[in-house]
Amino acid sequence: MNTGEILTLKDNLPVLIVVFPFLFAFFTGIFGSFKRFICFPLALIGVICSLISSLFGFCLVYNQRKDIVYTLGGWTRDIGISFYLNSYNASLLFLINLSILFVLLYSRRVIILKFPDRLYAFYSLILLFLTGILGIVITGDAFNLYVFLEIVSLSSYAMIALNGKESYVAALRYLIIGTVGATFYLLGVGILYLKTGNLNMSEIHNAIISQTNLLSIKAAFLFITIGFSIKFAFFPFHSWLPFAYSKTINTVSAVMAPIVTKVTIFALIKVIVLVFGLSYVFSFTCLKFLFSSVLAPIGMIYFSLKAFSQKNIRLSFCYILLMECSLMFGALFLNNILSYQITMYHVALDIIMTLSLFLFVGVLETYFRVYNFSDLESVNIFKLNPTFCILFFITCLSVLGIPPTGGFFSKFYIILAAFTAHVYFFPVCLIVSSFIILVVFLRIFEKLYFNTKKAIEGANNKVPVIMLLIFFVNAFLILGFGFNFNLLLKKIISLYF
Amino acid sequence: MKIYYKLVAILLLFFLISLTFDFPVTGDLTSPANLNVSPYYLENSVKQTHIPNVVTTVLADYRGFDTLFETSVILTAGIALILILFKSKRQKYSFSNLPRTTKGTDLVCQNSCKLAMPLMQLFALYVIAHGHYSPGGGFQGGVILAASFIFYAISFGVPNALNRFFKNKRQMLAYLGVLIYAGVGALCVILKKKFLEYVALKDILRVSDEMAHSYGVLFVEIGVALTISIIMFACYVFLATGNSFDDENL
Amino acid sequence: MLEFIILLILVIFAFLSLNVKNLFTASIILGAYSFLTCVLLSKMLAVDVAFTEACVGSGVSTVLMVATLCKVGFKTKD
Amino acid sequence: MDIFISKINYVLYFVLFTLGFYAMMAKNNFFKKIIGMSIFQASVILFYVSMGYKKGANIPIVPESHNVDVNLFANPLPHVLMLTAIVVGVSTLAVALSLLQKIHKEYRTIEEDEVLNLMEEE
Repeated sequence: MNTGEILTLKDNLPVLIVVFPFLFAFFTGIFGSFKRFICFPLALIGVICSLISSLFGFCLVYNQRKDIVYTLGGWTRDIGISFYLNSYNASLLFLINLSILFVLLYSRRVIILKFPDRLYAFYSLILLFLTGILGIVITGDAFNLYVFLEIVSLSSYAMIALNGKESYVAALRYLIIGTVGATFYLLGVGILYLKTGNLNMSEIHNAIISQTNLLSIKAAFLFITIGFSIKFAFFPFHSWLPFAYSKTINTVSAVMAPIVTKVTIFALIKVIVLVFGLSYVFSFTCLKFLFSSVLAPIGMIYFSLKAFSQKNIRLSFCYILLMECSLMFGALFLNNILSYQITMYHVALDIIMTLSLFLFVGVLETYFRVYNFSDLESVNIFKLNPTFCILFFITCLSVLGIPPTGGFFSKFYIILAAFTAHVYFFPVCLIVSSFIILVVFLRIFEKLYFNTKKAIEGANNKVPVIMLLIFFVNAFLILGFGFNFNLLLKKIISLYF
Repeated sequence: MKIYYKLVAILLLFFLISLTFDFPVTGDLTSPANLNVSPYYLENSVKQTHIPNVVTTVLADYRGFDTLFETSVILTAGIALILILFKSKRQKYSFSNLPRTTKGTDLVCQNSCKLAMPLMQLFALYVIAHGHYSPGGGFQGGVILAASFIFYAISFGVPNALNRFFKNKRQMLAYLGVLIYAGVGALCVILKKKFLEYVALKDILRVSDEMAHSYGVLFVEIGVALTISIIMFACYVFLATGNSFDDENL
Repeated sequence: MLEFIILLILVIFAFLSLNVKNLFTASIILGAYSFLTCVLLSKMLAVDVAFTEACVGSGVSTVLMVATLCKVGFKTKD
Repeated sequence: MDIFISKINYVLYFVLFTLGFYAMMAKNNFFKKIIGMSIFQASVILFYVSMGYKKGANIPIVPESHNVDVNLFANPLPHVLMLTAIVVGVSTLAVALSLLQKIHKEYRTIEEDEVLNLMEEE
């Protein structure tokens, strides 16, 4: 049966990362309904505990140089459910916790004003959402990934439907399309279980090696890829994302935009690497042609043109997010090891970039009442808080891919990987869409920095210090990603293969 | 527009049918699904946990983490309903001054409810308790318990039902159910074992290893039944009345 | 042989439930669809799943659907 | 041809799967989409449970005996997975129905094209 040895808290680390926000979701739910002011501190403690344990997990794995396989309930890997923690997983967990912490800090005043009576429900929903996201990143079991996927999508349907009339329609459309995606993934796992008999990802891999040329294994891979591409809004199935993220309150879009799409792409990478194995996926040349040299380039051009033609700032940032998704998905199917490593690097970097983009929109909407590009002229933001605008400038550099920031390295190496894979339409579209995004940012910079209006020394024209701190940490991380790119690539990501 | 969907649906159907040639025939004993992991469950479940019903063992013990998060999916649905169908305090009518029993509105329904409800609740408790020996367990028992509350709400009106069942402590109990489940798991971590490893309860309950597993599964089933019954009843109340009764929050 | 007949009736119920014009009839046919699923599941030795499908599938979800239909109305265009 | 006959139940599960998928995508009424969603999920439940069936076996309740003949009891694992899928289906249904009620309260209709036209007017 299971070993009887005594486990210290250090050995139980992977499960603590997931259980801390889970338990604090109940504490906010129970105590929050009596005392309103206690909701925010409890939620904050839950996220900080998870942050610390994920940092501690990263140091543990990084020093020991080997991955942790944590089996729940003390059963062996193929009988029970197991968690799989390696250095890249832990860094992704740390970044997700950090971004949820920043959004909680940003949204404290906004949420209390907007939901005075149902504050406890909102915070316990955000913590359940965080638990689902952490579970998707860390779990090593195929069906357990589906359960976590359902928790994430159910809480995101509820969070989207908070902003009045149009958000209900957006949430219902997202629910219908999200259920289709999740059930396709369920069908793929069912076919894999039918052919192999076990549910653990690496156990399925050992069973699949002998029968890879079967049509049903290819079909399972196709269903899982289609299911995930529906969930993270790849080009043909993207209609719900801009509709959903622009209709909600800016806190919810700041919570979901940086995390849901990136984690779904990471789940696809994990399934490809752990379940099917890279050599098997590389044999699919037709997918390489379909995804990375037809759908992804068209998607990038289409999304950047849509981003350019929007009046609302948040809607154009949604389209920039969609362009990043099609960039990552296209780079994923270039079928060489370098493109996988760069996509994983870009997934981690993109969490911070999208977070600071949507926090910038949130700050504009709450503190300056600026919703469209044309409103930017009415308020002179740069005069009163120059540091805030400079920190945002660094994020824009990274989105465009200007050298010092991390964005440059990921785009440069993706183009390199595309050339080695003899795909030429994809890098050309990448460069063209980057220039179109440059024009979008120039419109913002022109109104943000070279504004001649007189600044009114009002109380609400100053961005609070906490936001400056958040943007400072974001900029620091983006530059950090840029400067020690080789360290990240060699030490953290390469451990995965 | 519909033509594209018809085309995609037919294409998907043909692709799926072409898949069935690889699948083993339903019911043959040598299919991979019946040879790999499930024999371990069938052989060792009774030896390790003293629970004849293997489905309950796999549900709450071998893959217990799945069920923990599946119960929190139900809890998320409950919280989602609170957030979506929200009405501010002044839009709600307070139901404390409503007449206690709506006399004579639907005689048949009320009398049959008076007869059926105690039996339904007794059966629900039986199903929860006997999850180890007969098919049933936390989910089915919880839903039957919620069905008896809904039956009462249909026949006697929602305000009476709200007044009668856990007046404003409902949302606390819903969280409490899943907290029992996660608490048992966390207790095993505190007792220096892995998460949800029920062997750790051995020295608290002072029972043998196998019985510790059996009691752990029983606690977990009670937690699941509590949450599911409260949330299913709350779903009905929310959807039927649109959250227009001044009750605490669930 | 019995399974095959029940499956055919299941497909007919699904097709009927989607194309009938009155939403109330559609949700009742969906309740019958869940009940037949429960019968099929119990024939395939999945007694726990059949129990849950009977309680949750044809029981609670039909009640929830009819509860919303009372507020939303029974008419539908397509 | 007899291979096809022996696997007819998979074919019918996939017919239900496609029927639900088509209804969710193409039906104009939101309630019909929700009905299509529950048909869609019920077909996946049937597909999973058909994997665990053993001919001539019994329900997976094992008596207290030392050596247990595996072929006498059905495979319990798909049953556990499908308990989760059923409960997930119901919770998605409850959230979808609550959204449907709110849409009806705001726009007085649950037809998708009418709702989208009303949204464009604002």
